[in-house]
Amino acid sequence: MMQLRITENVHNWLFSVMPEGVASIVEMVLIAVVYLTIFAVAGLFLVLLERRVAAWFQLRIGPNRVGPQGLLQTMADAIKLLTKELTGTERADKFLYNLAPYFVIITALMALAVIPFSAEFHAFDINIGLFFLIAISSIGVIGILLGGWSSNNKYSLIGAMRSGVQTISYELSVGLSLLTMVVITGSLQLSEIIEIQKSGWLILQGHIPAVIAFMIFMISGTAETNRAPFDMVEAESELGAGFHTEYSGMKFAYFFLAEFINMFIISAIAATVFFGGWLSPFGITESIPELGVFWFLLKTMALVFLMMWFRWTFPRLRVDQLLTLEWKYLLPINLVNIVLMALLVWLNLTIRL
Amino acid sequence: MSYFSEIYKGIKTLLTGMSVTGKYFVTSRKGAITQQYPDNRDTLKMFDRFRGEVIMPHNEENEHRCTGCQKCEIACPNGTIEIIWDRGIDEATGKKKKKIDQFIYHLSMCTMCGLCIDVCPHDAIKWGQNFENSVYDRSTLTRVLNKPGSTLMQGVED
Amino acid sequence: METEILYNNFKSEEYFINMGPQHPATHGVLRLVLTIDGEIIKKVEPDLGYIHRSIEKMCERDSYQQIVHLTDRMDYLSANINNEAVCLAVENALQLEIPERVKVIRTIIAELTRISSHCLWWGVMGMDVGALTTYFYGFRDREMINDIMEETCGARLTMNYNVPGGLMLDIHPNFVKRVKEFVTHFKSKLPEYDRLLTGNVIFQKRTKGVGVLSREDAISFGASGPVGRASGYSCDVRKHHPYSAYDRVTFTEALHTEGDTYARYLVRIQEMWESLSIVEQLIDNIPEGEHRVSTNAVIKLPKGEYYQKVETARGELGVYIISTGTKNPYRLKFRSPGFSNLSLLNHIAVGGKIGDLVATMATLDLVIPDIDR
Amino acid sequence: MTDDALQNLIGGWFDDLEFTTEESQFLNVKVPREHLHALMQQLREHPETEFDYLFCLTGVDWGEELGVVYHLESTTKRHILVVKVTTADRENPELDTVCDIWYTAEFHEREVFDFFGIRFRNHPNLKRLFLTEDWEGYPLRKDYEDDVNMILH
Repeated sequence: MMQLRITENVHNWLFSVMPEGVASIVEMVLIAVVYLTIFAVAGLFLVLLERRVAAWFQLRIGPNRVGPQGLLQTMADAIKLLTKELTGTERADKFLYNLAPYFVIITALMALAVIPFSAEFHAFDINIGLFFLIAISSIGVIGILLGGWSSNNKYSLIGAMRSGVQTISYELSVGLSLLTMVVITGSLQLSEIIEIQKSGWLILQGHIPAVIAFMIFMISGTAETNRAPFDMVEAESELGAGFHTEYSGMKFAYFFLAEFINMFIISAIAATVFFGGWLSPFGITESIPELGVFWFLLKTMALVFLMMWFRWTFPRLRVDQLLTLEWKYLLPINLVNIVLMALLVWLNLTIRL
Repeated sequence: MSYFSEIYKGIKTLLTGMSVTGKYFVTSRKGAITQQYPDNRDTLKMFDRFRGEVIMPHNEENEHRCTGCQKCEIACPNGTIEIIWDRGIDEATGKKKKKIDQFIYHLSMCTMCGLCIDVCPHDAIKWGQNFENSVYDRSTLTRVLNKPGSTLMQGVED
Repeated sequence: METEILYNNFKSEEYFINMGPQHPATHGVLRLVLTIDGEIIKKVEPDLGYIHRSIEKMCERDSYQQIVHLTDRMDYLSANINNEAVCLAVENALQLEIPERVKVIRTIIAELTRISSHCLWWGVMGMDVGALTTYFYGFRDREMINDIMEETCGARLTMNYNVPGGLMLDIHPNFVKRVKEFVTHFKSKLPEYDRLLTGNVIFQKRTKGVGVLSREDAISFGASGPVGRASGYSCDVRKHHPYSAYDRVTFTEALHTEGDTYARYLVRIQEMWESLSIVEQLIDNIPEGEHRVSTNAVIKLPKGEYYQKVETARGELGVYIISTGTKNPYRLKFRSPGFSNLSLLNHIAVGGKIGDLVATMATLDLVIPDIDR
Repeated sequence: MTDDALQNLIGGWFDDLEFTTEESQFLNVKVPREHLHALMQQLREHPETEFDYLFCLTGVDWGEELGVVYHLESTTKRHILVVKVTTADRENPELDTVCDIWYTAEFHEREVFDFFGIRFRNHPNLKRLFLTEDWEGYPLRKDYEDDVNMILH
């Protein structure tokens, strides 16, 4: 009830001291500030986590110098990047070149808005939540395309083109695998999807097709975020740094942070749609709703870890194999899977507790 | 059918790979290969034969074993060693005798090939295990190995 | 028909791209000028010389003892084998009788060097195809060999341990113990390499059928070492022209016939097993004796021409000395394996994608100082 | 094939070949440069010789003359032959290329051109390999002088 009280109290207090219009604006600004903070903190934390996890996979220690246990390492990196000179190529398209990082970061922020952290901690609960997420996540690629094209570097251009190909293909799988789950829920609204899962997480309710959908979602989600083994866009051993070769300083950091936030978002969607979001397992902490954030983050982080595990184990695919995987394997399986799920729902074979 | 068996096999190999990294993820804190270098200075001991730099050992009486025969200077492929020598008068016999004035060692040119030490007939020079040779000024890498005022150890040449 | 029209309408343009001299996949200062159509490689033209030090010219002014240390700096990953090549050439020219102990130790150290070079290659190979973790696993095992080398030879990479006439120092008392430790350690880790990378479906897709080199082309291009053997061309110098102690050990020459990137990968993995078995055969039977026969302080080779080939980790290294009877060679030529292996890159990379080129280059296992000399 | 058999066989192909095994562990044959390409072609294709592996191609400055030394091996018959060719023209030395016979010669001949200035006729891509295009002189020649970069004992 504590959480509820904080948001509601703030809301009530704001509306009591100011006229309605002003209060709404102030509230929006407050929410924006809160989300920006989440963005920054989550981004920095995820970078640190990635480096730590990578180190442990690789028999290393990882960052351990700045701050206790190296916790401030990414903060120090961010400060370093802030103070670095912003360089660029001479004949770059300056306007698009400067615009590109913001494209990437704004889409990441927008997607963050509809993620339900807990029952109350949910900034923007629209009824087309899932659809919104799918739509937004495909805008991010425009930033990458712009950045790659406008920096007037052949490596960047190749990276950007690869990114375009990749995102257009994997968009389908992301959408279809989520659609498979929508067949069960019958709703696109994220809060409602979670509500339905009170009678069992969707991955249990939909059992076989849901597991397949989850696997496809994780694969294509990894591809959507351009992470290894699908990091065709950066492919450091092939393209140097890919689309952000010519970016430096904070502009580079935007791309970098956005990648990690996107990873967080993909994991958060998976946690929400397949693993019941902020719901506790078997309802063990149903009486304490403020633990919702904890459960949500726990599930998300577990999935983030899975994505990191992929990254630090697998070799990279080649660009044509990437497309083969999508069009020859994921897409047909996905289509069959939707039919299977529809049959399941029609014949009432879903498992409900 | 081969389509599905291919998928199955593919996923299996991926999981095998993940089990390898997963095992190390769990156990790596014990088996980390990282050496935290400046912190482990106290425990870090180089092997006796480690080629860090060429040194010339002196005993307590400030005596070294170098007769100034210049074999090392000839053996060196890079001109790392320069010996400035002199003729002094041996006090015992009263004869003129070669002695070194300065044994100059350019560490910056040294490739650590070991030919000078290999060729030295009196073991006057040896390998030092110090490897922390970074300096701010390049000229400090040129060293005079014989200490000021040092003399030849008795009985080396015989 | 339809696609043809489509293709002709969208006439694509070829463009140049500079891979290197600073590029993560060229492992050093190799510059490749690529002509690319989209992602498809039309031409690869290597531009060399970024670290050419003219070692051959330097050899003409150095004495034979001094030449040895220069060879460390050619193929630095098999430095000891390079040293051995020069020493063998000089010893054969002088007709020196080399003690058995020296031969055995040289063989053990050469095989350890080969394993360490292949370990590094394996890590880098994984990294080039995108699996970053392999690098550290490869380096962990290589580190043990480096420690052995450091203890016995005094240096980790550029050892200069061989001298004409034998070895600079006798092996360290700990040598045998440490090598045995390493052999048991590495035997448990090598299957892990297979589980992590070799079997991986993505890795196989990336490497099978990529960069195919036929046997005839391999010979014509002078390919040697694992590159030649992966094409089914039996070119192991250790088998055909045995030197040191190779005539008394049993090992099989790793041969594959596919000639693609995956075959080259498998050959190197198999070679690590073979090297381990050679080390195991010899480590318990190091004969007692001198570690060095004395030579003149100034070595003068009799007038004539001497050629010595050895098998380094990358292939056949040839040392061709023309002597006029003075204390310096009149002309000294190193036939380096990397140089010939690089020359076939254009032949096998054309038609592939950029990713294929990187994978192919990784299995050619180029060491740029070896090419540039 | 033994060295003697090789000598008998090859000696019959051209008149003016000089054979020697002195001062070398292999059979050496010195060929006039006008016969170089024909001899090499024959060595590669003749079923008795089958020298399909050119394992070393060395440029040598013999003082008066510039020359190239070819080390040939047969991967089927495992015999080795060293072919030597020289040219007295130091100003504008020219030899025939063998890179149509062995692919590997392409790079090796570029290296020889780079360091000795020997031009190979019919070479498809004869340009500097290691040195820059505007480098003056040929560094591995014995008469090469470079006051700045050369250190001589």
